[in-house]
Amino acid sequence: MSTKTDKIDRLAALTAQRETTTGGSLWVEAFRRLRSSKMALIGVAIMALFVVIALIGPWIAPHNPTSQLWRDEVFTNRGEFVGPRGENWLGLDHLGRDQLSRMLVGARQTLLVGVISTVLGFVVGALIGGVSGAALAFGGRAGQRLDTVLMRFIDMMLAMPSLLLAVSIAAVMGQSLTTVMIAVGVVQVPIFARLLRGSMLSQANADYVLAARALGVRRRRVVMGHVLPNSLGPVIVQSTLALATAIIEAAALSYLGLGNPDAAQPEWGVMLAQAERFFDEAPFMAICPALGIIVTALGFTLLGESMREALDPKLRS
Amino acid sequence: MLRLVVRRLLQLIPTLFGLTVLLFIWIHRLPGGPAWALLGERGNEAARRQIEEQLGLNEPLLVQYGRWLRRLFELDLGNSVKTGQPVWDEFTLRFPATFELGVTALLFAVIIGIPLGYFAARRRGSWLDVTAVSGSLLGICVPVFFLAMILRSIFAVNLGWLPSGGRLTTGIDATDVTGFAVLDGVLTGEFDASWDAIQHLILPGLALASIPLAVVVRITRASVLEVLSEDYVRTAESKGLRKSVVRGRHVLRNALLPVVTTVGLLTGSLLSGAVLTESAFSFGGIGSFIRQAISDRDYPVLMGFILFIALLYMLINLVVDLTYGLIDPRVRVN
Amino acid sequence: MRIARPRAARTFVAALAIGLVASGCASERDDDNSGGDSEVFVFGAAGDPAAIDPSLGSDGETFRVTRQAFETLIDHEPGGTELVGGLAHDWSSNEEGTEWTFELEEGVTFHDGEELTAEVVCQNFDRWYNWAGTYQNTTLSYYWQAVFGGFAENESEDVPEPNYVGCEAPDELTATITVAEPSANYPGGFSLQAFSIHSPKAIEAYAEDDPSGEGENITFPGYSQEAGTVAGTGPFQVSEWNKGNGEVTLERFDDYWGETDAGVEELVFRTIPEESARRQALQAGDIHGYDLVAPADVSTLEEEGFQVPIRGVFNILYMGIIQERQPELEDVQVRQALAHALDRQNIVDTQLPEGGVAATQFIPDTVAGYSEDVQTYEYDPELAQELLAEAGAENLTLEFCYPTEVTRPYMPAPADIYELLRADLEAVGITVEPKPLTWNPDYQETTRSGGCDVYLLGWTGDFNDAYNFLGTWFDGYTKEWGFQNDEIFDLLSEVRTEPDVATREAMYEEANEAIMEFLPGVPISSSPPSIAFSPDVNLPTVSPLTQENFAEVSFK
Amino acid sequence: MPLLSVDELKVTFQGQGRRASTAVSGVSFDVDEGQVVGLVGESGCGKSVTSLALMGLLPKKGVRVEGRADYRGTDLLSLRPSAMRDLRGTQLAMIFQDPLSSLNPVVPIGVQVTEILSRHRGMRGQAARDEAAALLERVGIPDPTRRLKEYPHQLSGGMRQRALIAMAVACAPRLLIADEPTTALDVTIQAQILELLKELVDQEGTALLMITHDLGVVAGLCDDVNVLYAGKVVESADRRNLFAEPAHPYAHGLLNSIPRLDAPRGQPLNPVRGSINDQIAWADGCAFAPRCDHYTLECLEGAPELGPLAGAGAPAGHQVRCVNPVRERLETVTLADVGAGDDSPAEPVTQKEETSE
Repeated sequence: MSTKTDKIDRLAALTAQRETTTGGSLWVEAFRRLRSSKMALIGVAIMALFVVIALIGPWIAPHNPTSQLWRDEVFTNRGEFVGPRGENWLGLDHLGRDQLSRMLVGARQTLLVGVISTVLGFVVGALIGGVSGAALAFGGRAGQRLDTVLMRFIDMMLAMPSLLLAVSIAAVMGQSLTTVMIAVGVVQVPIFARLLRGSMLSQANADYVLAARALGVRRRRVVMGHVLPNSLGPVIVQSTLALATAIIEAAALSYLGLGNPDAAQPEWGVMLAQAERFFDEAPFMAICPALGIIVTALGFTLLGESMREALDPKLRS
Repeated sequence: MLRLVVRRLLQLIPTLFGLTVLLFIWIHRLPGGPAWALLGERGNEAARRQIEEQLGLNEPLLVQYGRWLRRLFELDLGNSVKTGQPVWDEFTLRFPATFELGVTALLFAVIIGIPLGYFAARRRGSWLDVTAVSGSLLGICVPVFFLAMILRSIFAVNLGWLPSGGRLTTGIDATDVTGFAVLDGVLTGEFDASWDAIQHLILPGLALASIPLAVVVRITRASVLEVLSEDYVRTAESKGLRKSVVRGRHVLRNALLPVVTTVGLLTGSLLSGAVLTESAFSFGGIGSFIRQAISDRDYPVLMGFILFIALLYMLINLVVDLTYGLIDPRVRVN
Repeated sequence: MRIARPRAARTFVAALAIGLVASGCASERDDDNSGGDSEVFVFGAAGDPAAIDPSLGSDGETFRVTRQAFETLIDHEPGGTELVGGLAHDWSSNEEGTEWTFELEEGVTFHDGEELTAEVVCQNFDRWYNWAGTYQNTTLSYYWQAVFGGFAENESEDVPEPNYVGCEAPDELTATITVAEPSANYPGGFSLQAFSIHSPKAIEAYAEDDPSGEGENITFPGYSQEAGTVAGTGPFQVSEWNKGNGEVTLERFDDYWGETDAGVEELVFRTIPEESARRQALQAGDIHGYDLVAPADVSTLEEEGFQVPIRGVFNILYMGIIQERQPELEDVQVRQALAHALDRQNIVDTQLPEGGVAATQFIPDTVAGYSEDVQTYEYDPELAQELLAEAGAENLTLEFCYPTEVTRPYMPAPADIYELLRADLEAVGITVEPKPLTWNPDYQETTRSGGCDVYLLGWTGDFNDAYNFLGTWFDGYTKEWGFQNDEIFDLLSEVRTEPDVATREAMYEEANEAIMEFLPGVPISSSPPSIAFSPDVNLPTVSPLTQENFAEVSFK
Repeated sequence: MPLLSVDELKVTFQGQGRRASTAVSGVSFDVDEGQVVGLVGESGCGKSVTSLALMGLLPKKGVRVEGRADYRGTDLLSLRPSAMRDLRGTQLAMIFQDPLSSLNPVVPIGVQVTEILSRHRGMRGQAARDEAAALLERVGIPDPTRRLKEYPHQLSGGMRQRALIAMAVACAPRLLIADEPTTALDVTIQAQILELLKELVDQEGTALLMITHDLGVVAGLCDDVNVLYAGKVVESADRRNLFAEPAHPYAHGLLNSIPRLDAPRGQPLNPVRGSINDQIAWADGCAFAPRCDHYTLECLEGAPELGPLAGAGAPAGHQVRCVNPVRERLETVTLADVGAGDDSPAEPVTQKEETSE
């Protein structure tokens, strides 16, 4: 008797201690692969650094970024600039403001533009894409028509070069930070829309959906409960990449003179656009914001890329 | 096949039509009018009214659109407000530049991107992979205008290897036949001219290639990774075929299919990249011209050019779809 | 096709590859570009000309090109603003200043071989006077309308009444032009590029293609868009306009009537829109000179051995105030406070190119009529704060417009100048709301229609007459200033029709003093736009009116 | 000496970020010239991994292969990749499970056949094409010359598998490894394919390592059978003995689970309890213990050894890895019954078997 139970316990223990190597949801799997990817690590590191700076920047900034404290030391007309020095680690900008402080405070602005515009693009794009995807998959004839209309619209947006779109938006809405965000965000809309629609369609034909429908689950339930959540993966990945693009597009807009109107408020794009003129005389002035933008964008892109890869079931090693 | 092409072409029409409507409304929402753009400091109220009358901008939008459409059917896109020349002429004048630039950029992207992506995939996770991928991604992360300036100051100013901008060296005798500088040189036998044109293409080409390059690398890498895990590659290996055969015939051939489709989608980003690149290298193409037209409120040019671009974009993607059918036996069109 | 494509690609790739390599080795680019070669002088322009017929032009880029091929009856002294003989060695008017008589040079030949006679001069003026259709549009005939009013038959009520009456040719070389009423625009107006004298043959040719009747289009006539038809008397003749490459090519005119022929065989204006691109083109040796050098680059270029001659100043930058926007602004004390608050000298010292000066009034000191004893407003923040306090406008808020993506001859970097001014204003407790607008067209429109409290704008003179400055602003009510001041208005409308130059100058001084006392805006500075040339060229005389004559250029 | 003798083959996966997992933990078996050896087991027991390991087709990265696999005296596992390339296709060939995904979709069948000819037999152009056609003919593909130009998706499942086989036998290999060659096909086709395989190996005297979970196939084809469980051979015997007297509880269970035609109505099926997932590490004892009906404490005293089946009348060469093997003889499992197993070849094969006895 006792031996019997003993056996069972022993066995149970053994079976239990052996955890399953397979199993774990798609996301867990993805995360596991993400942890081990060099690219992802670099990306995360950069991103974290950037976010931290964006958050605490204003407090650790040594000087007031907007006041021209040393304006009588900088002579742009004679090409006399003040490079890095004890008092100003990154030197002064063309109006005698502390470059380091501007970088630190600028990070927040930059992040703000990136995030908000991406969110905008994400929401609107996902809305359009989701609706047309759902409509096409479950909406019957009417749905198909709706989808066609929406997609044609998206095609039009795609067919217009994004930068031109952004520029014209900026022109129509007049210059303001909001404009920049909207202009940059709108450009992302078609991408998100197409992506979500695509992955929804592929999900819609998945067996589990057919099963659910066969069981007579309501369409709304199917879409909301099954299709949508399962389709979001790639869209979420895209948003990391979009963030990078957003930051750069914003810079491009500033370069075209459509950036944040309050040029005194430091923002990396604007800073780069302004400093580019003085590249020969004072390279450091351009290089700081340029590096800021490039590294940050790279960080987001790397993370996005490795997430995309980690999530892609076909690429499991 | 032919029927399909026709059907696809017909499908474009409503899209384009819709585009014209939206575009027209949108463009005319741009504040201010061409008058100030034309007159600058020296403008005044009277002059503005006069110009707007002349251009018929004082009439209701619908009427204007109707007129525009009517003229479109007569294949007349109107004249540029700024240069006073027919929009069509302006387009044909500037399109070749952009085309050459775009093609160059694509070439760079493909020539550098595919091998890079391929090897990154084969050595997945290795430092080669990481550097190749992040290197190529770096491309998208550098603002084009900044990249352009760096390229100029390195290769044109400091090294003096390449021209700093423009399409042809001033004073070189190149006869204009088609407007495609490189081609003309070949046609007329003025090879030094094509040669010169090519030199002028390199820097802007590189600057413009930055984005497509990243995309190509990414796609190639991903799809090579995917193909490598396919059974038929294993089969090929099990046949003891030479590495070269396995990689060429079985891996690359399949892996490149998706790359083809993306090339089509790239045209969009190429054109919007051209906006910055062209003005950065004073490479008088349609990109910089449209950009200028927006700030000049040059309505006819905007309508005409953007319509052309849209059409171009759609056609290219159509062609890509069809060729895809040709190169992938599974998607034979019928 | 599946085969053809890659093969074509391959060849092209090969070409490119070789290109990279070869251009790598071939550093001979440098020497063949460092001038001396083939007598071609390339000048980097910021924009394409609108046309190669100066009569249709209104902007500097157009005139810079046409000035090399066309000449006017009266000209400006090299490097100065004084009027000197051009195609006419002498000119005079009756007391009323309504009849202007020009004594033409002898033996002047046009590019197409025609001879210059008084008849030809009249033909030119009659052509402009009889312009119809599209030509009557300001885009094509801005200067004619500005200087000589309307046309024989005005087709729109927006076109002013004609002031031009007629032109006779009493003899071969004497032309008399009659105008309805005298104007401060004469004789200065006759020096404008827009009134260059064209060859009679050309004029007939022009008549052939008339752009009017093109529906809703403003079209520049075909002849003005390609070389071949236009013919002037200048030292160069237009030989090609390659719009694709944005290049206008002029070649030396060997039968030039002047004593010296052009110094280079070929002169090319190449359009390079971007400032930094222009600079790098010069540094790379692709061009031999360009205009509107960014102040910051001047020293760099000089260090690298490039020549950066300094022009005289003939422009003014001011901060416009639109009084009717806020009651406070209508209070002169407040405006004075603004003037005292601005550290203009600092801008001149740190931002503007060498040769710039802080302005005391709305004309540069090089213009006749400049007054030494206008009321001046020193930089004095404390005083400014007091004034504001007295006026009870301590918490004044100003919407400050400034243009983006543009540099003007009088304003190298608007955004920077704005930043500095804004800092000054905020220093005296004024709240500033920035309102940047793209120069074309938003900024123009907004400022003209009174859309901002204060804004930056300026003016470059066409010819040496104060009216060309003051008149454009203060001869009556405009939205861009938004004030009524009959003293000033009357004074200026009076001076406009005063024939006698000496009297005019006196009146201008008076006007300037009145204006600066009333202080409708704050004059900030006059600064010369910098122009740069490569080390190996002999410079032309630089002109405050930016009217360089490239015939003087030659390679060392 | 055997053509191929696998000794303590051990394969461990060390995937990205995942903990190491042992797919094959010490498999040993022999294949003699011209012999047909079966490798049986449920999915996940490591049989496919074994075959890939032998062919050297496992990814280099993240995989550790230990042990020996002597093919005519050379150890395949320690062979240089290039040398392995030369062996593959000529000496060893393999047929895969899913014929569609195993053929390159964008390359015509013809090329996929000729490429192997040109690689190993130096044939070019027309000669190669003719040979290819002949091969297709041989594997029973009608109108081969036309087929050569076609793409995989244009062929039926059976055709594809035949094409794959054609490629495999193109250079008359000594050892042919077939990894579940019939599972992706429907029953009638399965039969034909097995038939074909059998013919080919008979004609050429090729040794065949048949990897399958389908006892029917084993019954129809194999001389020797190795039953795999959790990456170890748990029973190894000659076909008849195995079917007659499966000693290992697992093998016993498998055979027992096959529904019988002559079973009285309503008698419940008796499958093997649980799944491959509830097993314990061999180090701790018999991996099968958790699913075993009659295991004892000894089962948990480390991994049992693979030893000859003890006891009277135990046939030679019948080895089992079990502390207390099943001794009851399965009441006369006839091959016909086996043939009736759920997804097993249809009559012909088994009939043939019958008659051949």
